[in-house]
Amino acid sequence: MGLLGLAAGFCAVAAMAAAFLARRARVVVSSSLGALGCLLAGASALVTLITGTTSTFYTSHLLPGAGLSLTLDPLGAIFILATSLVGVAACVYCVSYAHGPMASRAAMTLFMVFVLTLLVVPAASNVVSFMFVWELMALSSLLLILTDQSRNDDSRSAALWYGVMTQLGAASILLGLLLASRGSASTFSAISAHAAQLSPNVRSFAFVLVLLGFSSKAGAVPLHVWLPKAHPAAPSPVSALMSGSMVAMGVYGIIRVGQGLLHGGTVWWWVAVVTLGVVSAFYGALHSTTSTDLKRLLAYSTIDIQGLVLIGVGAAGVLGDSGQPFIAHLAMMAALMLVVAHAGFKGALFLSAGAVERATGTRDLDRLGGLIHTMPVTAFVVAISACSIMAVPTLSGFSSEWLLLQGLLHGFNDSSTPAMIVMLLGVISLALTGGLTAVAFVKAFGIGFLGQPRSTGAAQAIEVPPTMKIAMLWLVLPSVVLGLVPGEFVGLVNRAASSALGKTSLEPLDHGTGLVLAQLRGAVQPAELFMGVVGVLLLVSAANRLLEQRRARRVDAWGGGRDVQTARMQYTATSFAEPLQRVFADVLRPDTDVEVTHIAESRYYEQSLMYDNRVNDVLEQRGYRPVINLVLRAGRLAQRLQNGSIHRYLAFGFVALLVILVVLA
Amino acid sequence: MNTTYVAVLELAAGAVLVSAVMTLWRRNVRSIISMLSLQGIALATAAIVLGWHEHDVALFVTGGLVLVVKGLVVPGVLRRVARLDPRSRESRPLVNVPASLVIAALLIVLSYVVTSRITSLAPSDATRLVPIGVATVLVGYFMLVTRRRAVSKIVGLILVDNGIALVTFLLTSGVPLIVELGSSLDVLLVVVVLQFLMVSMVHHSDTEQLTEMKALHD
Amino acid sequence: MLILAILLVPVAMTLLAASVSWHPWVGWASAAASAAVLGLGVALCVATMKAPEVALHGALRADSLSAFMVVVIGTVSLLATLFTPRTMSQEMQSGVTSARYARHYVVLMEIFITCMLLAVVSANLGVLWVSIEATTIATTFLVSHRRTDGAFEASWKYLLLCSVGIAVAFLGTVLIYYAELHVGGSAHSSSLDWTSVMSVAHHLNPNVTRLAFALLVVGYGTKVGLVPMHSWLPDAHSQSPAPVSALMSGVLLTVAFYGLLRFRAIAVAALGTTYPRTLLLVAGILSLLLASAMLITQRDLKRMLAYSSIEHMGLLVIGAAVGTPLAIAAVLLHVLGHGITKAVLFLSSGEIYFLEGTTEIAKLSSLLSRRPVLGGVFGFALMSLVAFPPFSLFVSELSMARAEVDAGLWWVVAISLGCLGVIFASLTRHARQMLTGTPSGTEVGATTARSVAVPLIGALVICAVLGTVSWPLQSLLAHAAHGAMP
Amino acid sequence: MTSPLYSVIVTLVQVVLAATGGPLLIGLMAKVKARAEGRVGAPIVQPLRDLRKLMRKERLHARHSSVMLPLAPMVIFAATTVAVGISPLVSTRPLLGSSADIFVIVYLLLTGSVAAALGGLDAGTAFGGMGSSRAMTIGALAEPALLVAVIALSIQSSSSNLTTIVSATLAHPDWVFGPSRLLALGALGIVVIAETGRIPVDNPATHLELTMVHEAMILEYAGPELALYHLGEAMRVSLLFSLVATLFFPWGVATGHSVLALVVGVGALVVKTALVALAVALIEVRSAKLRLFRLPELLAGGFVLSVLAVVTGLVTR
Repeated sequence: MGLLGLAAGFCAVAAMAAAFLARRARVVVSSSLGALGCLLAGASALVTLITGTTSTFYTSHLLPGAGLSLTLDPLGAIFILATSLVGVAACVYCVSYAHGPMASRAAMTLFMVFVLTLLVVPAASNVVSFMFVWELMALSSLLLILTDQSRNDDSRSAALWYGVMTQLGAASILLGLLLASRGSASTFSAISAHAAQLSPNVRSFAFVLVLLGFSSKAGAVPLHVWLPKAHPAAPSPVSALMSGSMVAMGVYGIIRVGQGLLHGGTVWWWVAVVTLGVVSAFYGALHSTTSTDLKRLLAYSTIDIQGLVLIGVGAAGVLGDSGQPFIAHLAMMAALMLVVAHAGFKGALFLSAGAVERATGTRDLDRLGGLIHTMPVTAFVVAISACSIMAVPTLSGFSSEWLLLQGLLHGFNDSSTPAMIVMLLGVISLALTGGLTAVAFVKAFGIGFLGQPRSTGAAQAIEVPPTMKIAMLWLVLPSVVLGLVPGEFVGLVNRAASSALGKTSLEPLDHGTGLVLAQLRGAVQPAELFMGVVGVLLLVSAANRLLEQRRARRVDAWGGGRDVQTARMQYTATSFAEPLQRVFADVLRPDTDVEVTHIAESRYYEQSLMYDNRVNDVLEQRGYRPVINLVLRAGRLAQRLQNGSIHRYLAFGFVALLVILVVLA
Repeated sequence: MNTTYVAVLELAAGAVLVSAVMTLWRRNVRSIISMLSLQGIALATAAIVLGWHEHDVALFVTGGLVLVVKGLVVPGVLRRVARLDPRSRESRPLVNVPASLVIAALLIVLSYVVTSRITSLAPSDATRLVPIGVATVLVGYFMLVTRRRAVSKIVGLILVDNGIALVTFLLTSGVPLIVELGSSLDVLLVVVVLQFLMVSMVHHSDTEQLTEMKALHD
Repeated sequence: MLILAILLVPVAMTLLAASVSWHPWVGWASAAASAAVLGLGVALCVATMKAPEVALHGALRADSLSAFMVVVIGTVSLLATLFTPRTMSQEMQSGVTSARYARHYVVLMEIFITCMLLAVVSANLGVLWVSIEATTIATTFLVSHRRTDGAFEASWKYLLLCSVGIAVAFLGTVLIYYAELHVGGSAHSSSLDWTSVMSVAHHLNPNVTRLAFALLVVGYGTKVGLVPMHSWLPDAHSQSPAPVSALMSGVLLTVAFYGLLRFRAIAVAALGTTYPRTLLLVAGILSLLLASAMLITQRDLKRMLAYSSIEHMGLLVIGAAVGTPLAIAAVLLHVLGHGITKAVLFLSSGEIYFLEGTTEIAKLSSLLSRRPVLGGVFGFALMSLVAFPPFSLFVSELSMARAEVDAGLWWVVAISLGCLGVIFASLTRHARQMLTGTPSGTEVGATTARSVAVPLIGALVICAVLGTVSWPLQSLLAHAAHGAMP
Repeated sequence: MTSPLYSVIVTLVQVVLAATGGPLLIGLMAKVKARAEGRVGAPIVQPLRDLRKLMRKERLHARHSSVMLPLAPMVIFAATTVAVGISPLVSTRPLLGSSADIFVIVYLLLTGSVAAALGGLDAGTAFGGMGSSRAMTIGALAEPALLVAVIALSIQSSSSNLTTIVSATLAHPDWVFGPSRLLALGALGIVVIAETGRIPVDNPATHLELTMVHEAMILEYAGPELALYHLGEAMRVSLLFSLVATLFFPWGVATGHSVLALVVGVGALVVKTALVALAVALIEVRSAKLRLFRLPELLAGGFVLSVLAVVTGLVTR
């Protein structure tokens, strides 16, 4: 706790520094202080995870009404760990990245506040403290989205969507928490102790409310609409934090309230969570395959991965409820591991997207290409992280998805119907999203970094400065380490899962370097696999050396008989995804316009042809727009009430008086 | 003597209500103001009679005050205002006169029903008449709502105030003097300010748009 | 003694302003007077923590609740009067005002402040009524200060609607007096004194009290701006000069609310909680609903702020309806937070009006890039208004919601949160229009006068401190809340 | 024989078998197809000869290609080799047998596909992109069927470890002809055809622009890299065929440490895999290539089969 306090202090000082220092010093000083703060927070989280202790801090002098109450337990610690991983990178990245609006006083201050709140949210342990930091987190990220509004109108609209969704979510969470804390003190421990006395209906209602709010933050479909708008609009370090850390806070909330405060409740809660997860995973994966904006693709992929996390959390809930604590534990561990892994690779990817944007001036994959030659480090980071997200073995994505698959597979041992349905749904969506994710990230890397540059911006790209490289490479670390020796972290994740589920004695995984299921048959030793693969690779290259000493000769690519090969002939991101878009046209509902201009002389010859293909979020178009229009119409109707006539105004009061008199009479 | 007191009190209270209803009936703003003056005098009478009966000097003084303010000054001010408005007729009220009278009758019934529970706390000759006061309030409010002319609105406001004053006298023989003074002064001030506003508006915006002010709306 | 001093300061200032012709130092003097009131108010808070203060043989009486209200009035009026010199010079510059009307303005402002102070420190419920009615008259002139068609129309509506409303409140007061006279079936002496009424409140005739409280809610509710008696509010707030709007929205409404709070205690003692709660809940929820509906497609900045005031009054009334000590403490904190925030918003909107020449939302844009400080202040104040932390409205709204849920009124919280959601969406949409975007021309960020920036930023900082640090206010609020309990 | 040494030998045997048997399998299928169509066809060892020929050729890289181009075949080869090495094809005791998780195999194969697709995109040509796009689309659609079918297999033995599944199947022969297994076999059959790029999903012999999938991706490869690519693909084919054979008909897989069992295992594997290849070749002969946009129907069919396999597996458990 002390360490975390120190970390928070560092971040607060960083915010102060950002607010009061001059422009040049501001960025460097506040970023490095922020990075230090994140490192300290990470250390405190690690200590907590290693020792498994819980420490608390309370003062009544802050936060009128309830006092500031913080509790650092392993569950919170693992989320703090994820945040600190991304936080360090984002802060270091900022040193060179921040220029223009991002380097402004307000933006840097808000950025530091954002980091601070992200670190504190998982530790807040009464309703007021939690909502306070939660809302502060929302506010700072909301304003950060607006940082770079000079470029286009997107960020303004994104901020509005984000703001409204997050506030409605917060309202829902607040009501849920208040219902749960009814009749007890507002500290989480009191709520937890008191929860059994609440009627089941109240508990369920509270959970549903909380779930609505948190799943919106976690980007669960259909409450995700803000996410693909907000992530691209924010500056890259912010989007890295939003995607890697803030979105995970939604999951944290669901676990904390559902498991910690309300003790698991009933099966259908978790069936609902899994359903949200399944829908999100599929919808997110599908949209990420068709997105051509690099950050939008990453945003949808965030929805996808959070969906998988929710499946893990939900499966844990279902299994825990039906008497399979051991496997529930496994599923929870998988979900938590995936959270940390996601923080790593998605943070790295967002930072790389920022690097690409900085170097080329665009995020549109259709205008990128060939960056592997000019930006090798960035390409390396993207390659590793993309492989990790695709669950290529011996990377972190694989370790966590393997755990999740094991959890689901052994979940079939449970013969209750909801459990079976949940496991089946989970497996199916994992299977469906696996392939789609691969398409999305092959596209992102293959179109963006391989081939020839598709625009002058991409052709003239230069690699980013060293601090940004360091930041991105730092985030490759979790992907590699968690992938190669996941067993080393089993103990930590296990403690977090124990504190999440309230069961301390279960250890579903053996200690070691690999993942070995205890009591169940199943194991994977990524380090050994990796050595095998590397061994073969070394053998092959050695054989290559033996076979031929000369370097490969460069020749023109085969152009199907044409002499000239131009960059425009390459497949674009849009065309790459076109087959899948066609296959899933019923879900995606793409908008396609073809506009043909004929030459004046003859209708049979075309002068130009415009092909416009957009994939809009169909849920936004068909689900949200009508509601928004309804509200606007209600607003216009209401305006007729105040038409300026004093007769009418007087009549309002008169009628009110008469109604009261009649009621009283 | 007691019967005389009751008779006079009833007469005065009745006059208050009748004049209120008459304001609804009349269209000419001048005669409406005359009704108002009559009502002020009736109200003062009621106060003085009550004060005399209860041997309450404060009420006696209040009665005198009411006579001056509501019987003379306020109508006088209003007459001046009405002169600003050449077409001083309530020609097209929002609710027409017959309907207004019917509604007034309903309001009177309502006030009887509502006040019955109140007067039962301390039944007396005076409190018996409280419904009349409440009815005056409601009729005044109704006038305020349905009459278009600015002067009529002010008259409506004063009717409400007179009704309340009548209730005050009948129920409690008047609230503490300072409050009573304050409230009378307030009414006077309100009327004066309203008159000032009307004058300003008429001078300011030439077009005489007092009846339909709809510039400010959503 | 303190109470008298508090009243004498603005009275003296009134006389001073009336006796000299306009000069900016008169404005500064009036700011100093407000500061003095604030200081004395703080002293009064400290003094009343032990026992209520009494002056003029019991005619004036201040408990913690009154003292707290004095502090609120002092704070907001300090903010508002700090802008007097600037507003007057701007208006004279643009020919809206002459020195004569500037003098009127200061005098009326001081009368206005005096009346509000009197309302909260008077022991007598009748005097409370008289002084609130007097504020109406004073502010009528302030609303019409600009002497435009709109200003006259607004003040006409304001005066008419409020007078009739407040008249109804007088009827209610009279009924309370009547009930007090006849406690226990026999007549005894009565004074309309708040403490004496409270001492017999349990024995008041329920029928009379029921009707009286209803009339009081309608009456004072008009002044508070509760739906459906709210109609004067958007007009008056949008037409008056910015400092006047700030004072009206920031404290005038809550002074009337203070009256309701006092009467609620009486009603609860006489009738139990259900009846007053129902009545207040209906008014509060109606206010919230209407405010949220009206904000959706609002076109004018100041009207937007006015409707937001209706919203916040709705929240206060709902909090009062719950009436637990926690709720009342939160309500009081909300009164202060809302007062400061709304003052900042109105004052900066006045500045915006002066600089941009309009308060129409559609015609304002990219304020943040063109006037970073002013736009930033406005933006943050809006964030405070929609109850984002660290501003105090967050904590107070949250505590109110907690109290409401604890009282079993979770459905009320649900409705209010829904309305707040709509309001948030509307306000951010309007804010997006006004604040963000890129300037069309080659305008560079204009600096904002220090005399504008410093008080406003200071006020926001205070608001943030109030929302994060509980030390100075917590016990005072608890004590004051106790004063508003039956 | 000591256990670690035995495991090393098993793995080596399997890798060598796949490396030589893979191309032979391709040759065999070509031969069968030729014979069925009434042609003589190339000798079965032709693919091996092709490899030898390619090995001697010069290395050529397209102008805009990057390190990805030579890396892709290496990754495909390495991933497939590891997958072959750890799977219990000949014996239940290969190296890293505990990691021979069915999901590991699936994701190793996925790694190969990803590498292939990236290799196709690297040169920046229209054909490469087209091939990658189509291959990834087919892969994305086949993946669900594959994973779910694999899970259907794992449910019965409560483990996704291949060795466990094989041993458990040996212990419960009745599982083999259970409805769940048969449905899973159907699903896996479709997936294997899709993953190995056979008709009706892809025609390995075509170079027609409109229909190429796999061939479009490797257009820019030449010389030793193409050889390695072909070798990796061939091993992939042999791995998939022999996995199907082993999982659905595990008899013959050595469970002990004896050399004899190992020899029997090798023999059984060769026969079983050849039979699978025969079956695939016959299917190829009997069917026409589907249009790309008809493929989802086929693969969805496979997916449904696999889900049914899971459900029946759960119901009949």
